[in-house]
Amino acid sequence: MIRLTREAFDPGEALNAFCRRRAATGAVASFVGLARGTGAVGPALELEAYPGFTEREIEGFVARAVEQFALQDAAVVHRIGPIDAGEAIVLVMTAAPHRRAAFEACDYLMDYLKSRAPLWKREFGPDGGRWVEPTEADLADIARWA
Amino acid sequence: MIRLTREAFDPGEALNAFCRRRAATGAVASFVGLARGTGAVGPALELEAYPGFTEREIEGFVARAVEQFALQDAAVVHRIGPIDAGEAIVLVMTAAPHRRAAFEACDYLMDYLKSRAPLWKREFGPDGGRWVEPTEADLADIARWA
Amino acid sequence: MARVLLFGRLADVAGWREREIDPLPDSLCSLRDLLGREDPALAEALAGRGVRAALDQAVARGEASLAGVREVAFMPPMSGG
Amino acid sequence: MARVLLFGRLADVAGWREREIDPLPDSLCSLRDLLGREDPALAEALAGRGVRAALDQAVARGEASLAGVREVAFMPPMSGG
Repeated sequence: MIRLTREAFDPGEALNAFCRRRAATGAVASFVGLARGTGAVGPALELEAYPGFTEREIEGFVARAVEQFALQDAAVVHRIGPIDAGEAIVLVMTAAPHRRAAFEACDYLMDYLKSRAPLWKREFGPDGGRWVEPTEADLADIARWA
Repeated sequence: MIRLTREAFDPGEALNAFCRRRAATGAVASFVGLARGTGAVGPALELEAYPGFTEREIEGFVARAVEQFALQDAAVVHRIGPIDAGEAIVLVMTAAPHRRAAFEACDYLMDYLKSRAPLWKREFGPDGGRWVEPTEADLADIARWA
Repeated sequence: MARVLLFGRLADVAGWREREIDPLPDSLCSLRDLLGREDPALAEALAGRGVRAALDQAVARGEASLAGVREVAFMPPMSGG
Repeated sequence: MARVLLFGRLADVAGWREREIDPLPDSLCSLRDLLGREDPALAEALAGRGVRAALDQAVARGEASLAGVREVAFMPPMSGG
């Protein structure tokens, strides 16, 4: 399940919904990315998507990860538009019979979102906005899975 | 923060509380272990602790992991007593400026809980109860960090 | 006639996010040249590392034909999460 | 006088989880021997791989003295999560 939302979302509620009615699932790994405080007024960052394309690309990637890691399920909730400090930007959840697959797939999906998913992030600071591109660390992270 | 509880707990609520008011945190990794269905009537499993000792041992281990991975925070909620299928057994949460540390520390803490924390788990199946000991996979998992 | 979309930094550099182009040139690289001729800063940005294109929401490379295409998107390096 | 606690599988094997022992022997290994003499199944379980002991809630090894100790715990291999 992939959801892009312009509204703030509740990671805990989404996690509980994801965990419900899983008779065969032993392990749910998850990750929440939070917007850090900037010290400036207004949103901490802004995310742009390519409506339609972005959902489909992420959906396809997640479906392949589900196969690859033999997951029972995976879900991504991603904010778009302006985001205030302290709000959740992204939530990734993976369900598997055992924890290793759940952890690895969650980690992998985050590496993908950071450097390959069609999303564009602008961070606002005291000096205005700055488009974020994948860092060296992000590129090294995604390269681990090749 | 370490909490052992005989009552069912709400992982989502705990996650939201953990995420709140974290101006400097970008990354929160978490893990929920769920009790799998057994097909049998009654609780799926039962966990025994050594009151006082168990909390202190886990507390100490978590505090060392916070140092080791330069975390901003970490928390463990662990059920004890009888647990029904579908209920959360354990929740581990780690907060860090960046996701790699959060993921690794969460993974590490779960490996610890599975094979080193003073807890004893009995699984109930159609043939009655069976005390669980760390599997070969659990021992290999914890050995990764040595 | 087709819509051309720019995302992220590319839209900021160009000063627009969406434009109708009529007629469309034959290929993706001709369209890139056309846009770049009017705006050297955009030309440089489009030639930058990691810029990708999609034709009717399918990822495409430079020589791709634009025949029948309704929407062309230029996308700078991606970063979510 | 001290309390002896057994956890997990050890308590099932012994048929008890908590007992007063008075007087306590000098050392942890003597206590282990004492408990084992009465109950060969428990003796075998206590000698099993990964069984650990705590004296007044601090992890201890076989030669540790029991002088002044109020609580001895024997713990089989641990497994939470």
